[in-house]
Order: sequence, then C-alpha cells, then structure tokens
Amino acid sequence: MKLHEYQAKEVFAEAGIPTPASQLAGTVEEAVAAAESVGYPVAVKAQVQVGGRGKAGGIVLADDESEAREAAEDILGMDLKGYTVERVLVEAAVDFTNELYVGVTMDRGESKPVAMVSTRGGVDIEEVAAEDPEAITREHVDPAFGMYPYQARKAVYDAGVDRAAAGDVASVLSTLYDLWEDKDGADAEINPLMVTADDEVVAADAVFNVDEDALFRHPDLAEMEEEGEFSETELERKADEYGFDYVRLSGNVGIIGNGAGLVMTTLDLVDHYGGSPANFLDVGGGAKAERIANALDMVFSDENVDAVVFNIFGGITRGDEVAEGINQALEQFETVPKPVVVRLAGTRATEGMEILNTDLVTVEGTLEDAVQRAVEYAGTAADSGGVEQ
Amino acid sequence: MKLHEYQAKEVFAEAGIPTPASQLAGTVEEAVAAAESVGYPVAVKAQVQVGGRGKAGGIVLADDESEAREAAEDILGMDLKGYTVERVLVEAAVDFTNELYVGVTMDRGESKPVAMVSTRGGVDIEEVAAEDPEAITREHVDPAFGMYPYQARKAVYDAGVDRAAAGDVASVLSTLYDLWEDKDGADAEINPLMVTADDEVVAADAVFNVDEDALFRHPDLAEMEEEGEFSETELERKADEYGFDYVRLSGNVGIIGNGAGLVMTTLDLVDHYGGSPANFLDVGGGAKAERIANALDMVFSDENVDAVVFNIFGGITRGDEVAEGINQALEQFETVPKPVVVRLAGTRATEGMEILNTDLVTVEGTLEDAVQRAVEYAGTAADSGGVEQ
Amino acid sequence: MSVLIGEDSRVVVQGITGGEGRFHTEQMVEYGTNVVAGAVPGKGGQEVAGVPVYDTVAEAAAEADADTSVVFVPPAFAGDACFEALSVDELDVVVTITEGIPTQDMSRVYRRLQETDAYLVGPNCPGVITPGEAKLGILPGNIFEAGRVGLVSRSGTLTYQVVDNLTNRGIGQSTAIGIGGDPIIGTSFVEALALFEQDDRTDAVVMCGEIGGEDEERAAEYIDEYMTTPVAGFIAGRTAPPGKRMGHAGAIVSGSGTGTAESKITALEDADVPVGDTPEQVVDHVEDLL
Amino acid sequence: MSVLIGEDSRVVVQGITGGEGRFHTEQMVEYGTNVVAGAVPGKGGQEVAGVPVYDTVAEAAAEADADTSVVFVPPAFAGDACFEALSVDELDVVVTITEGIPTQDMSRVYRRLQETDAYLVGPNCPGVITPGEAKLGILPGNIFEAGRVGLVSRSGTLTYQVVDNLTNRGIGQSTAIGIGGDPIIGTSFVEALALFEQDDRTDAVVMCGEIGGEDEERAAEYIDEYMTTPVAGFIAGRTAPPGKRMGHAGAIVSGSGTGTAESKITALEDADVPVGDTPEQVVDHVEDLL
Repeated sequence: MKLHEYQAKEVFAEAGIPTPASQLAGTVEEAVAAAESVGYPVAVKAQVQVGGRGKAGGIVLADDESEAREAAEDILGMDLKGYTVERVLVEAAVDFTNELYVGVTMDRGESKPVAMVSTRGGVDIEEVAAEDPEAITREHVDPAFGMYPYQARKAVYDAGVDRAAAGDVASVLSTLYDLWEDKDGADAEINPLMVTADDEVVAADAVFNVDEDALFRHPDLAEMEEEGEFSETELERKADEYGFDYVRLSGNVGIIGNGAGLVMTTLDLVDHYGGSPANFLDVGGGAKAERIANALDMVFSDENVDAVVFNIFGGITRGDEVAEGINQALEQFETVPKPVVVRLAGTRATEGMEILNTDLVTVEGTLEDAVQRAVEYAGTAADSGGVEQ
Repeated sequence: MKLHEYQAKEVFAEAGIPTPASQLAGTVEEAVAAAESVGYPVAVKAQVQVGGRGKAGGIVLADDESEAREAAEDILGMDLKGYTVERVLVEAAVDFTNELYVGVTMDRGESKPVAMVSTRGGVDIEEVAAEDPEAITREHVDPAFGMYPYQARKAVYDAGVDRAAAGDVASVLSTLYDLWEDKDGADAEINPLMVTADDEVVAADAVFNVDEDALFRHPDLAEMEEEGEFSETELERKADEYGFDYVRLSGNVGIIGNGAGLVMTTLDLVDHYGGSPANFLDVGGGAKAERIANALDMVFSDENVDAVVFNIFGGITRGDEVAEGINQALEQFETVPKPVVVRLAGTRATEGMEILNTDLVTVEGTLEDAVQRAVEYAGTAADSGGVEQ
Repeated sequence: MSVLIGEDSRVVVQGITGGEGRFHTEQMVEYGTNVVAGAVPGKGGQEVAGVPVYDTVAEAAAEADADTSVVFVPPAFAGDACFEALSVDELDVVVTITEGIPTQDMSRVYRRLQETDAYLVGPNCPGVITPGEAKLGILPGNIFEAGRVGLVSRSGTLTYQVVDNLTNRGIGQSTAIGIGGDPIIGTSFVEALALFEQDDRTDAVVMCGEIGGEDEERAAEYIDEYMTTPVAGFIAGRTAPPGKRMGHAGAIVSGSGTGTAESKITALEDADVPVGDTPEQVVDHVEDLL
Repeated sequence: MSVLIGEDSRVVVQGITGGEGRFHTEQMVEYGTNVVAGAVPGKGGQEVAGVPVYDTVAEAAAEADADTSVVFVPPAFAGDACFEALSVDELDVVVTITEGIPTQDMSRVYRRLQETDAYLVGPNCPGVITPGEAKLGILPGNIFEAGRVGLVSRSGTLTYQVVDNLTNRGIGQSTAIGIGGDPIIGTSFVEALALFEQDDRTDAVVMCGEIGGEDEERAAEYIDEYMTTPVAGFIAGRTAPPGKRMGHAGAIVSGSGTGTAESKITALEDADVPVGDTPEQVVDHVEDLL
C-alpha cells in the first residue's frame, strides 16, 4: 500500500524529519491560496502514485501568483500515466546545495532490512542502482536488534556525505528506519534529501509504502489509504472493493485463475499461443460462487477484453462452487458480453464440469486447450462483439 | 530507584494492567474521604519503600468509616523499619479466589531478562524461592527479540495457572515485560496478582524499580522519584543530594573510601580488627575537594559514628585533592566532632600526606594500620566524645 | 529416508481448533499422516479429529512426542507461532501454511531460524507431501502418486498443475515441497534441492520458480556446482511487466536485471537445467532425464 | 603471548575527543601502549595526542589496522559504541571503561557478543594492563611491575590495593584484568581464568571477587575442574548486610544462599583456593603458591 507524497510527509514530519512547509489543494484557487500561505517560490506537485512525476510534467516550480495559477491549471486534471490528477501539493521550494538519497527496505535476498544512502539523490535512484551500484551505500540491519545509531553513521560516512551535514543525515536515516520498523514499512525513501547552504537537511520528497499484510495493526495508515483512493482508476477501485490481486495489462484475453503462479502461467501460455493477456486476476484460495461472479464482473468491465479464460486448479477451491459462480454470473446477462472458456481441475472438477451451463461457456479439459481456445475467440471476437445467449 | 506502590500502580494502570480503584492520602481526614470515594471495604496501605509492610502493621483492612479512621490514625506517622509513614494508599479491597505472583527482572547469572510466574502469590516470594524454587516458573527472554506472547503463555501454563484465567494472566505478564523493557525496569513485580471468582485478574500490589543508570531517558520516572522522596530518612536525603553510594549500618566506625570493592574491604577489615562499621560510603572515582568535604559531613551527621576512617587509593582520584578536602572540611570546626584516620595511596598520595593537617587527623601508612587505629578510637571515643582542636 | 516428512513424522498442528486447522487436520489424518497433537492456548484437553489438544507446543512435544509442526494460525499471530515452534528443540520441521504474515514478522522468524537446526517451510505455502506416507498442509492428496521425482515450487496451484501432469503421465513423486511465494521464506530452493540431492529415493527434481527475487538464480548456481540428481525447471511470469506485483509478494520484477523470467531461465539453462515453456513440456523434460 | 593485550596490540580509542578519552589516551601513550587511532563521529581528520581520529571504528580498523578497542564513550552512547566495536571483525578485544551504562543496553551487547569471537572486558572497569607492554583504561601504570602473577578483579581500587601489596613484596604481574562490577559484563572470571591458564607467562593468579551474583562460585568450579595454574582469592563484602546495594550494581546480596561472601569463600576454599582475610594475607598466599 502506497501513501501519497503529502501523506508520507505528514508521517515523516510527525516523527521529526524536517520537511518543507506545504499545503494540499484540490482546485486552482486553493493552490494559489496555498502558495501565498507557504510563500514563493513554490513547487506545485501532482499527487498521484506513479514514479517519474517530474519528467512527465507533474511537478512545476512557480515564482509568483501567475506562475502558480498556471502550474495548477496545467497539472490539476492532467492525465499522468493513466491517472487523473485530482490534487496537488503546494510546497515551499528549498534552496539546496546537495541532493542525497536515503531509503530503507527489505532486502529479500538477505531476508533482512537494509538502509541505503547515496550522494546521487534527486535523480531516478533505480537507474543509479543499475548503472553504478557502488554509488549507493547499503547497511544491512539485524531485525532482532533493529538499527543501531552507529550503523546510520557508518552508512552516511561511507557514502561520502559531507561531515558538516553527516550527523543530521544519520539522524534522519535512524528516524526513517525506526518509522519503517514501527509502522511496518515496505519501502521508506527520501529522494531527494536536500542539504542547504548552511548544512540543514530537508526531505523534499517522501515515499512510504506499507506492508499490506500488516495494515491491520496500523489503523492510522489504513485510514490514510482510504483517504488516498481518490486517485484510483475505476478498475483499481473495483479490485480493491472485491479484494482481488489484479493487474491490468494491455492485451485482450481476460484471465482469471486461482493462485499467483498458476495465473502467471496462464498469462504466459496466452502469450505462448500467440494471444495477449488483458490482465492478471487471482481469486485466491477457497473462492466461493460470489467471488467467482465478482471476478467475471471485473474482467467484463475492462473494455479491452475480447475473451476470457478461467483456469482453476482446485485444492481448497472446489470445482462445483466455481461452476455455480460462473453459471450465476452469466445467467444474469441476456447476452454473455464476451466468450468465456473454462478449465477446471482438482477438487470436485468433474462435478463442476457437469454443472457448467455449456450454452454460456466453452469447457476444455486441459490448460493448453483452454488457453488456445480463448486466444482463438479473442482473435475473432475482437471484430464481432459478444456471444448470443 | 524504587517507585512507591501508588506510583508503580499508576504506571501499570496506564499500560493497561487492571488495578483496584485507589486514592492517596496524607491525613486521616483525606484517608476517610478516600475510603468513601473508592467504596468499602478498603485496604489502608502505608507508602514506604520497605518489604513486609503487611506483617509490620502497615496494611490494614477497613469495612466502614470508623475502621478506616482508626486504620489511618494507626498507620500515618508510624515508624516502619526506620521510615515514618507520611502517606497511605486507600484502595478498594479485592474479593479474590487466588493469589498469583508475576515478575520480571534481569537474571545476572544468565545476563538476560527473566519472566516469572507462581501460583504461590500473596506471600514473601523470596521465601518461596528459597524453600521451593520449583514453585516459581521462570522463562528467560532473549533481549534481542524481547518477549514473544508464546513465552508469557508458556510461563503461565507451566506454572499451573487455571486455564480460565491463564489468558489474562499471560497478557498481564506480557504488558509487564514490555513496561520493564520500555522503561528500563530493574524489577517489575505484582504480588499478589489476584484472581477473582469470575476469573478477572487485578494487581493488588505493584513493585517497579528502575535502573538508576537509565533514568536519564525517562524524565517521567525521574519526576516520580523526586516526588517520592518524602519518605526518605535524613541521611538518605543527604546521600541523594551529594550523589553518594551510601548504606547505613549499625556500627560506630564511619567509613569513607573510593571504589565499592575497596570500601567493602575497609568494612571487612574494621570487622576483622574487632570494630563495627557504621556505614558504606563510596565517593566514586576522581573525587575533588568539595566531594570529600561532603562525605565527611555525611558521616559526621550520623550520630552513631564515633570515629572515621578515610581510605583512598588514587587512580583517577588524586591524593592531594583528597587531602585538601579533608583539611577544608575539618578546619571549619572549632573541635573536630569525631576522630578521623586517613590513609592515602596511589596517585599523588605522598603529596597528599604532606598537605594533611595532622593536628586534625591521624595519618597511617597502610590500610591495616589505619583501620586498626580507627577501631581503637571508636572504642574509646564512644565514651569521651569529640577531639579537641 | 524421505525428505522432510515421512511415515515416522509425529505431527503437531498449531491452530488445530480454527476452521482451516480443523478441516485440514481431518484431511491430513485421512491421508494417513501421523498427527499426534494439536496446540492452541486455552484449548488444552480438547480433541479434534481424535487428536489431543495441548495449550503449548512444548507440552505437545513432551506429552505426544511431536517432532514436526504444521502452522494454521491466523496471520497476526503466526509469527509468534513460528517462534514457539522454533523454541522447542524436539521439533525439527515446521511447515507454515498461513498466508499474509507481515514481512517484518517473518524477517525476525528467519533471523531466529538461523540460530536453530530446524527447517521451516513457508509461510504462504501449500505444504509438504511424501505421497503415500504423510501430508502436511493443504495439498490435495489425491493428485499425488508415490514415485521417484522430487518437486519444489514457490506456488501452490502451479504445483498441483505440474503434479497432475506428472501423475497423468505415470510419473510418481518422492516428496513435493511448496516453499511459498512470500518475500521471506524459511527454506529456499537451494536448501530444498540439497535435501533432494541427499535423498536416495529421488531420481530427478522438478523446480517451479517465479519472477521476483534471486532465489532461482542461486538455485541454478547450486545445481551447477553441487548437484548430481538431474533437475527440470519451469518459470512462471514470462509475460509479467516490470514493477508490478502479481499476487505473491515475491512475484515482482524489480527491473534491475535479476528477478526477471529471462534471467532465471538463462541461469537455469546455463546450469544444464532444461526449462519447459508449458507444464506439459516440463514433464517431457522429466521423461528425458529419468 | 600475553593475555588479551600486549606490545603488538594496535589500539583504537572510542570517544578519544572527550575529556576522559583525551586524558587517558595521553596516559596510555605515555605508558607505551600502541594507540593507533581514535574514533569519534564527526571528528574524523583531527588528532589527539598525535593519534589520528576517524569517524567510524570500521575506518579506524581499515586505515590504521586497529585490532583492539578501548571505549571511553559516555554511558548513554556506550552500548552503541560496543555494538560498533563488535561489528568490526578485525577487533578481537574491546575494553569498555564507561561506568553507568543502562543494564538492558548491556544485556543486548552481551547477546551480540555471544555471536562473535571477540572478548569484551567491562563495562565499569579500570581496564587491562600487561605491565611494561600495554595499558588499556584508567589503571595507574606506576603501581604495576612486570612479572608472572596474573590478576583478575571486579573492583578497580581494590585491584590497585592488591597490586600495590604484590609489587611492594617484589611480586610482578603478567596481566591484570579488571572485569568490572556491573550486573552484566562481557568477560567473566571463568573466561579470564581460562586465559591465564593458557598463558605460559603466568605462574599464579589472584582473583578478587565481591558479594553478589554467582560468578565467583562458577569460577571456583572451573578452577577445581580445569585449572593447573594455582589461584589465590580475596572476597570483599563479608560484612555487607543482605539486600543492600553497595556501590557496584553487582554488589548486592540476594539472600538466596549464593552470592554471599561466605558462599563464595567456601566455594573457593573447596576448590583449594586459599582466600585471604586481608589484602596482605592474599600476598602471603601468593608467595606460598609460587
């Protein structure tokens, strides 16, 4: 779960990390008022949860009211990588001499947390990591003890941060780590952490992603998540509502399955047989009829989808309940909107196949056959539209 | 540093451990009003920091106003093991079916924390530990990870706590451990933790001793310590003010030295040569003249003292500065109140011996000689009183 | 000797009185698994599927001689349950089925695990099965057939798919291990492969990986350097776009070169591991290897 | 080889720029100790007593080849300083002088210490000296004389007293170790005795204990079972009343049978360790043993 920049800054500031004065705005007038209040020059920053906002025109500097107004007009309502910008953060621009990067994440290769510092802040840190891995100093943390202050200092000195600012940077990194640990962070990053001419440090951007699985013990963050949903797309909103692991892709074969590995394998097979997946949708383990119907609703909502393949291998999930769900979902349509191919295996698969209304769906016995059939339908249905009931 | 029962209960209650309703009272009228307010029956409990208050008459149950008045009259102002009772805690009496013991401390033998549970609560737990060690279940805690909930449960089940109350007892123990860890406890104990007929648990007593060395990071507890000093004896107050490690004993040879091991050795030698130590007083490392004068003032304040032996082996501490301090302290008296024997060794001892005003003190060259001389003085001075200047 | 579990395993089910715990205990018992105890605080003295329940795992080990645990405890308490299992010296295998355990909880469990001699499989895994002997977890027992091919996989239903293909082609399995798809897991591919390498009842191994992390790359190195038992591979997620989380927390492509399907497939092929494009092709490879 | 430190020790002083750190660095250098570096965050590039200062201990180890540390960092930061020292593999001896470190901080340091091969002496100790070669800490060098009697003690000034008595009677010391009087210390009597047992330059050992804890009782067992080098003992606190804290956090008598002076003296005498009633008597015993 990702916080918006303005939310992450709120969390960081509360923990004592210095951030610039800022105000959130939803309209041009609010943005102009906010700029007056924090004082020029300001940065007007789109609040959408995508990377590379700056390059895409989502961050604009403004020196006076007319520039602020223009920036807000440009940014509010703009489309940033598929998301409509509904709010901007208007923030006092910081006069800096250096831009650093500090971050904390879980290093899954080492199964332990890692704190990172780089003097190459202010740019895409993943590019730095790929091109010049040595430019990022990494300090692994023993999760039993947490991060000791000496580790923050060591990372900062090893990274080559100027001694005059090093103490403050180490203290920001310590605070960031403690936050990350206390609040079950997935990633916590400040990029750039600006250093001013008089060696003060300020978090000019803020990233805080929270471990979804730990959200239950952080009601404050769960509330922020809900508040931040204004920027979701329609399909994301639906996936959230239904509680699916869903990723939209660019193809036209809708895919529903149970278990991430099997769903990914289904995607791969669609590709293998010359088709193009429209999405990843995992209904999870033990899905009942209603959940199956919701999954179909999701995939039908995607206008790109021309055919759907259902691939269920039952362990906890029961084939007969899946079949019930498919029948229920499709029987409500006069015309089934897109052709659906079903493959059931494992627990109660035979019973499920018997239940399935073959007027509404195509049943296949193997994964390979089901995928091939769906790819074929998608190729033709792309022209013809729905299936008659 | 020991909190009073009423303070420890405040800390425990804030952390979510159930405690009985109670009010602190400094006068009989306040105590009666407090009893009305918490509701009869009540326990009236002397707030002094000594063990075995109950047996010594410091805890009395009262069923109505006249009993409460009588109890408060008896207890307020009474002498409990050398301390005058200045306040009582008036507390709702708990109707219990079982009395448990739970505690957390540092097991120095294992260099790690230990959580303890016993179904033999409500009595002197040290006696239980000595007579029937098996009656106390011990669960050692890895200080890197802290106490996991399963450990609290295991201790509680292993101790044989009834299953109906076990969950709540485990939860109290978990909370107690977390408190102990968060607030740098030395010992945290609830004895008894009462179990009521409907399996609720209530902390009927509360002990919380804090690691003096960690008090700097707990301003709230430091404030409580100050507030609780009303029950100190005059000499304890002085030791606190001067910042000495001081323990009063029952003999008549006052002892001042630097370093706990050396001071204890001086005590032992006093005993060895037939004398009886009046106190333990460690001036610590690097003591300057003023501190030395303060030490003399402390020991002179003890009316039991008939002679004083000063034993300083200088490492960081300088013999000349000690000698200055002794001279300064004694020169202010017309008559030195008690005979003082001084032995200086180590850093600048020779210089110190030269400085010492031998009209005011007796100087000895070895530890053994100094102690023997002080014991001799104490034997005669006990009859004669001070030394003429 | 079988891998991790077998007919001699004496199993305690942590969380046996919950819905999932109860249902799968019945299934495990029915399969023939020697479930000797359950452990749930406050439920000591009860019985589930004829199995006695104790308040603590230590008691289950002491009273019922349990040496293996399977964890069905809800995610908020599962980290604690793993710690409890690891604190009992008698337990040498712990299989954690629970999905959704906070990652930081698991990183502490992993840290503790390194100080013990136990194997922890999972979390977020379907379990472990030695067909015909014992099953721990939620795997559907009926699709498995005793035989001489080991299987190790990050994914549950993908495991079933591949096992089904194997069984349909008459190829039985020695042991199948679902190692789980979370960012932090106890037993890695390398450790699972090492167990199969030492197992005299395993003639070949199928390894089903996924995008994300570098565990498959490490496995390839291990196979190349140390393994004599042949391995066939499968990698799910070839078509996954970089930076997107695909269900499993583990299945995310970082974009940093490793972690992609391509990097994993190349690494395996460089270690002479044939990688199938489809599950059926994996079985073809296995047939070639046997 | 000397015990713990000697002429080859390359010492880094943590906290070298503080008042105590600076003063005692001068004293150590004057004594002939090979102090090669200081470590204080933010003070890298400075010099103290001719010794270069680095920002981190790791840098001091890398740049100045330090292999031994002495810690003069204030109590609030000393736990962190110990962790820092223990994180640097090159350091195999860490001597912590600081008094007043919170006990729980030290219990975590102790836990960490168990995972390393390093020796940590202290905290709240006067240090370690190998007379004529190297001195770490605050011990007054002038009272020591090189020789063949080892000394290990919980207490600072009591150590000086006993050393003074030894030196005055013409008995020199191989190494003297002040292990410190806190409830949790790195190197115990047993470990220190084991070092002397292995040291071919030590012919006898004096062990000065105190009331509180059971470290002396354990030492007695160790001496009885494993030591061939003779040991003489002294125990301070015979007249201390039970339950009273006497200066050192360690010097408290629990009243549970062990921890009293009597229990310790009996344990030592049972292990054939002669225990002196006075420091002078200890020296008599040492003369008998040599």
